[in-house]
Amino acid sequence: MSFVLSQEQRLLKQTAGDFVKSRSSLKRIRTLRDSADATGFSRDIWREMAELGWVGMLLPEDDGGSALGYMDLMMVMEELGRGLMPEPMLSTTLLGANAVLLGGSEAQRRELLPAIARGELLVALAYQEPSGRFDPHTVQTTAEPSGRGWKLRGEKCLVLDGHVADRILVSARTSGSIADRHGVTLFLIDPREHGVLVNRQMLVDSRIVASIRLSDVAVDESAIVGEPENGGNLLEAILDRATAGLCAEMLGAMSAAFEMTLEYLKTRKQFGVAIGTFQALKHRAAILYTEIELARSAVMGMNQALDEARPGASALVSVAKVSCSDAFLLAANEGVQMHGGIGMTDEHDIGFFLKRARAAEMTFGDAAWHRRRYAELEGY
Amino acid sequence: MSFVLSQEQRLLKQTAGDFVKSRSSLKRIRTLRDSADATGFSRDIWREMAELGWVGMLLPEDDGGSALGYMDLMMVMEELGRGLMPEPMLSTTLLGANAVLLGGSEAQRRELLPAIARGELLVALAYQEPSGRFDPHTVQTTAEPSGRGWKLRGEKCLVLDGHVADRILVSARTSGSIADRHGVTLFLIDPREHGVLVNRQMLVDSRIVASIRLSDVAVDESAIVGEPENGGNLLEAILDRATAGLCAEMLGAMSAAFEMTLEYLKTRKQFGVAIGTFQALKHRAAILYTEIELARSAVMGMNQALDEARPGASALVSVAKVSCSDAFLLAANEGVQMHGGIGMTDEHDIGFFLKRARAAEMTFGDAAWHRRRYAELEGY
Amino acid sequence: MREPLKSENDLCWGGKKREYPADVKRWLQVMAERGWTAPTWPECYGGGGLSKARAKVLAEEMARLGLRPALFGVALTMIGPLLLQEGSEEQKRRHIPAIVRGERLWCQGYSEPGAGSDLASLQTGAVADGDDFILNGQKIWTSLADKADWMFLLARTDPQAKKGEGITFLLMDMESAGVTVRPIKLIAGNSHFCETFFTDVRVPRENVVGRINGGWSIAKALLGFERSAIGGMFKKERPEGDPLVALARRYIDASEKEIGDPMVRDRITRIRMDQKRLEFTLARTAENAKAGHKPGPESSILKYYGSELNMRRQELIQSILGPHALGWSGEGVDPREVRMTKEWLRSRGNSIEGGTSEIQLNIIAKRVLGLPE
Amino acid sequence: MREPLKSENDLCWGGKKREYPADVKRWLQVMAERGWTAPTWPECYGGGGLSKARAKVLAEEMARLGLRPALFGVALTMIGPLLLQEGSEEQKRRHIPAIVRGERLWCQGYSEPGAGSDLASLQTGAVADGDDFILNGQKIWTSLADKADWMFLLARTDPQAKKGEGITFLLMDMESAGVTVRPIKLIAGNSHFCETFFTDVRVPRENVVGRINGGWSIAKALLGFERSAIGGMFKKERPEGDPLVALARRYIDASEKEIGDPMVRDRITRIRMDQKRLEFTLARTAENAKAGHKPGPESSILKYYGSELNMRRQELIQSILGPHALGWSGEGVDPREVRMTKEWLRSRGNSIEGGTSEIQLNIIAKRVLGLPE
Repeated sequence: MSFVLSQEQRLLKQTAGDFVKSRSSLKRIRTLRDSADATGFSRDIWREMAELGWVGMLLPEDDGGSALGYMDLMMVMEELGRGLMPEPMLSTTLLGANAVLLGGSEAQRRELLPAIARGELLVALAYQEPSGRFDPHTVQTTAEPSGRGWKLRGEKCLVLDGHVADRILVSARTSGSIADRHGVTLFLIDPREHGVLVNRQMLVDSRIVASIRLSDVAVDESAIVGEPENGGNLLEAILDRATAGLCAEMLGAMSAAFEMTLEYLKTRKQFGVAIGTFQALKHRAAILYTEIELARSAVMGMNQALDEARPGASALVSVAKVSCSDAFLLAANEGVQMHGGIGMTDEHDIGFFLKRARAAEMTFGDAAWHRRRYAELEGY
Repeated sequence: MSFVLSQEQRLLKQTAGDFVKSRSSLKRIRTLRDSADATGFSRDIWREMAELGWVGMLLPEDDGGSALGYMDLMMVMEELGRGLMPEPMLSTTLLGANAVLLGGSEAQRRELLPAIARGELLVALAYQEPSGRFDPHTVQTTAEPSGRGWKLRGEKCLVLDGHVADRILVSARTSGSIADRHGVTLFLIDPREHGVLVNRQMLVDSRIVASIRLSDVAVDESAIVGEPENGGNLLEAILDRATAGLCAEMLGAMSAAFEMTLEYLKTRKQFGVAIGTFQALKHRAAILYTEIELARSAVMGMNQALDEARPGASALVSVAKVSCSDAFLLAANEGVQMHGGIGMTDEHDIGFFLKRARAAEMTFGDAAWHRRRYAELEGY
Repeated sequence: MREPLKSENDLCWGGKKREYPADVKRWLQVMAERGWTAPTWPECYGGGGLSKARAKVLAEEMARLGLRPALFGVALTMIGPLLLQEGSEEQKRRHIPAIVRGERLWCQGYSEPGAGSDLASLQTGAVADGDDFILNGQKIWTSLADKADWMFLLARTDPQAKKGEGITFLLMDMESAGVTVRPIKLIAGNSHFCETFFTDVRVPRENVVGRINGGWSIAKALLGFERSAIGGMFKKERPEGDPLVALARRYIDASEKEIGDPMVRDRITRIRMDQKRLEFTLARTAENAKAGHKPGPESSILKYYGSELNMRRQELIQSILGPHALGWSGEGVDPREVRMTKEWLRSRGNSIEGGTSEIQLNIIAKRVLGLPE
Repeated sequence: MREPLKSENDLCWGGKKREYPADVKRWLQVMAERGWTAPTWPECYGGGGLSKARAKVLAEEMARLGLRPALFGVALTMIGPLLLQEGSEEQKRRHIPAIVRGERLWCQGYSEPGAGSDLASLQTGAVADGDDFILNGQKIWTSLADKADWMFLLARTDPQAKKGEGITFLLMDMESAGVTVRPIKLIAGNSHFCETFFTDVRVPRENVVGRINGGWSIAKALLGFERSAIGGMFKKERPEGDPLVALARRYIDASEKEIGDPMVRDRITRIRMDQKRLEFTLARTAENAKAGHKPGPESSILKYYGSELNMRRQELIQSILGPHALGWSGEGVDPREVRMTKEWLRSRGNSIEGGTSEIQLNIIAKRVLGLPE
């Protein structure tokens, strides 16, 4: 009975919800933005999340994790999404830890995973490049053999939490031409290495990323994560999993935006009655509810497939990402519209959801990109 | 002041409206369908339309016409569309007469156009082929030189009024390969010719077309209409003009469907009140009204461009056809939905509009085809 | 009985007025003897008496063997379950065993010409007269009424009462004097729908289900069965591959690679993804029900979305067919194409029958979202 | 004055509180001397006194020479025309010449925090006291209030009256004691919108336009001016080629042929076609007006559709930008991209300001289609 939450899952959701409510608020998110906080999130909260077992939740117990699955992760990510929490789950737990888990050597796992799970090590993944839009296989950054190691050269952009990461995974081309699937290798670098220039940028939703310039960064053989030349496939596996986490986060955020709007429909009066009595708005709210419920089903279906390692899981990741992108944007747009003028002011919180909806849509491939990918995966 | 109707145009519209009301009704349309009438329209009404000057309205006075333009034609076609009149304006006035007008030799014009204008000669255009979908340049029918003339061989489909036409214009390939723009020539044939097999079919909207098989049909040089090999361009010019007429017809039909629905919204009671008081339906009606008014503007803009022979006219034909296809289907779908169960019965007239909306959409290129064509014409 | 069904006409709806092929009748008899036409119904009324778990095993076993169900229809999905829940002992004894044996085809007399989505405003009246009610009025959309042996219907028994009240739920023998049935032709052509007229039809009091004037609550109980049945319609297993992709290859380009028209390819993807989301939602609803959570009014999203999705699918099929969607009759017109065009026309009714999409949205807004009236 | 305008900041809104570059001031003075800042207004109030036909020639001539208008703002488009139509002789003499000379920047005090689309329920009150009204309350969305010299506003002067009545239309000097202005920050960043607070502000009775308690009809007259002004916003000549196509070439593929992404190409086509239809509809409305047909409430489709279309355009631009739409601040973030993202955010207000899309649809349904309340 995989669409029915287990007792443990309901408890986990409850815990996560309580945690978000007690440790954070939209006011905190606003303050992080307005104070131009250098970190962009709270290291204290991150440590607590690690103590609660969430940072390493996907990792085997041997690696310091709790060996849970994506349906379990959904319980946490959804609640974090409700609170628009910017703590580095996507970068460290979903991209970084997964890269090491799926591709890392025994030594790399032992060195990195327990530290990640303890919340002591932040890891980012630098795979996007300015000319590649969403395609992880468009890699112009090069790695050339040099002595007993490699020299990396190139530019990466939109590296989530790249400004604070202790280690950065970089995709680089070791053979083939620009958009080839084959010939990409992942390297783990220390950003303090000579030749690494990390440049902090704030996105529309006030999350922080880095653009990174690599100027002949020297690494040795042990920096390679996963099979050399076959990093393209590893990247896809990592991104599928990270997208699953992002979708759950989006689901939480759209639900919060919808509830905020629903509350407004029930309380805001116009022409002497609550605006929620207007049938046109009712129908639009009902359609929005339908879209959110369908998105929830898509996320659950995807998580099952990932947890059971089913062959069609990648296609279901695309179904979920499209559902969540469209439904979140709809929830945010309808949210602003139904709030009227006040919804357009920076003072009101609904705008935060609109901005997050756009940024989340553009993370790990937008809806159009995932529809095309789905058709390719399904062979038509 | 080209978007404002002239006194003459308003009068013409009035006359056409009165004519349709007095000579026809949706009951007549139903009877033509249910009696499986062999002709599919009324020859008496057609003669009257010729006497009113409508059949030859686009032709110069020398050719027996009234030398009017497309904005004038709109007045008539719109009213015919309101009554879903199946008389052969599209085939004879818009396709046939235009082919001779734009491409015909002096002799062909003198022989054919006055007879057309008098309502004595029906002309059809056979340009579509089973494998070509909407593309007029996909021509597999061949014309091979044979003695002092040509031999035609091939298959044509969806020939509007081909079952009653006295002459049929046929596009045939005289050089090049299947979808080449160049190498197509138009021939005028008599369907009683040896080797012509005309097969009558009824469409979803109960209009009649023919599929035509040409088995070594022998014609002589004088059968060629327009410049040999350059029939592709002539075809496009003909089809642009015929599409203009069709759009005006669609505009009339969608307006009639909308008014029927609006009337129902005002009179039909549910839960003790007129269903037109429900705001969700109100908003949908207002959106539908907006779409119809925008379609009307698109049709008027196109007609001006055709009347002034402006260079961008073809692109505007595509704008109008897309507008009318989408708005007519929306009007028909919303019409059925808002009528509820009764709208699904054959007994009710709204279904006739739904069927006509589909058939008209699929005539001279559907919305998707015209959007692609527009982008090509506009060079992006 | 292992051949795949080709159309609704291959289904066995039971009843006395229709003839079925010998193998269909034999299969019905074999199954009915074990009560397996209604596997979970109590044995004392002729049902299979199986637990839900065992019934599921039976269904899976039949599916594995490619065996088709022996009997279909509202008798099994609606009036049977309703009578088992709300009927008198007498009614159960009289009707349930006959339903299990497929001897009675039932039809539903709900909608009226003046009351489509607005059930409470119905006009058909039943006046008490001794041990009978005398029924006058008219029903519409009575599916299969021309083949039916019995009808269940709503009639107004107290014209003074407020709209939702004064309504009684009745069972009526279609052989009763004064019943006339007229089949309805739809825009897509002939249909199983009928109009049914009542002129001084006598219905014995013992055929009232529930209380006199208490029909509204019975009707609501029944609506729940109907909604879940309609939602189920849209879950179709397609082991033979996606017919949309197959159609696009047939009508747009025959290559086995990327479909040549990227707009069509995208629309196919949208439909497929939405179908997937709907299937997951159906599974979620079903599993939650199994886990003991009552299916709430959020099951309305199934009816609403299922209808809209099928309509979009039919629109897309028309676009894929292009000019080939136009034929209706005459030599050379491909009957498969005509069938698809008729399916499109028929689909326009999806968002009307079984509660319009507008009603579904009203229900979601009110009962799920709690928006004020 | 022949350089193309780059942003709203280049426009001259006039007024005493803002400084403008010397050439802008000089151009304003030259034009105002001839009354050509308001070419069709009567000469006796300082206007140009031109007929509509001659004013058109002037506008065309200026456009041909690439000259920008010398003055912009609601003074010219709204309060000026309103006062000429409804104001007292005294009010005309006092305000019109000053408007023509660009000496007074006006702002509009309509919306209130509790009354967005619902003008009739406003709370700001004005109590008669001798020759004055004493004003208390709050306005929101008072565009440029922080730069304005005068405000026109609606205030409730009879709290007992029914909602639409008991409202008075007032002109108020922004220098009056008790007026406080606070700029509003929007989701896209800083804006020209403000909140304005009134604490015992004295407004002389002579500043009432129309009757006391008769402000509703004045407000309606004004709404007409506003709606046509907003409709006009969306007609943009783009001689330099379609920016959507240019963006697609920059961000998706640089070829000069077919845009590589067929989905984007199709969405561009939809926007372009819809823009064309809207432009034709604007021309139709304008020509019908010229021909003496009064612009009816169907002009609401301009506001409604213009807003929705611009919002769709901005969504498409975001899709074309893709990941490049994400940057907000920091080194290496392209300010042109940030500007486009802010324009998208700003566009979400199009369907809210100047009467929400919902209100526009209500108006069409009621006044054009005659659907019952």
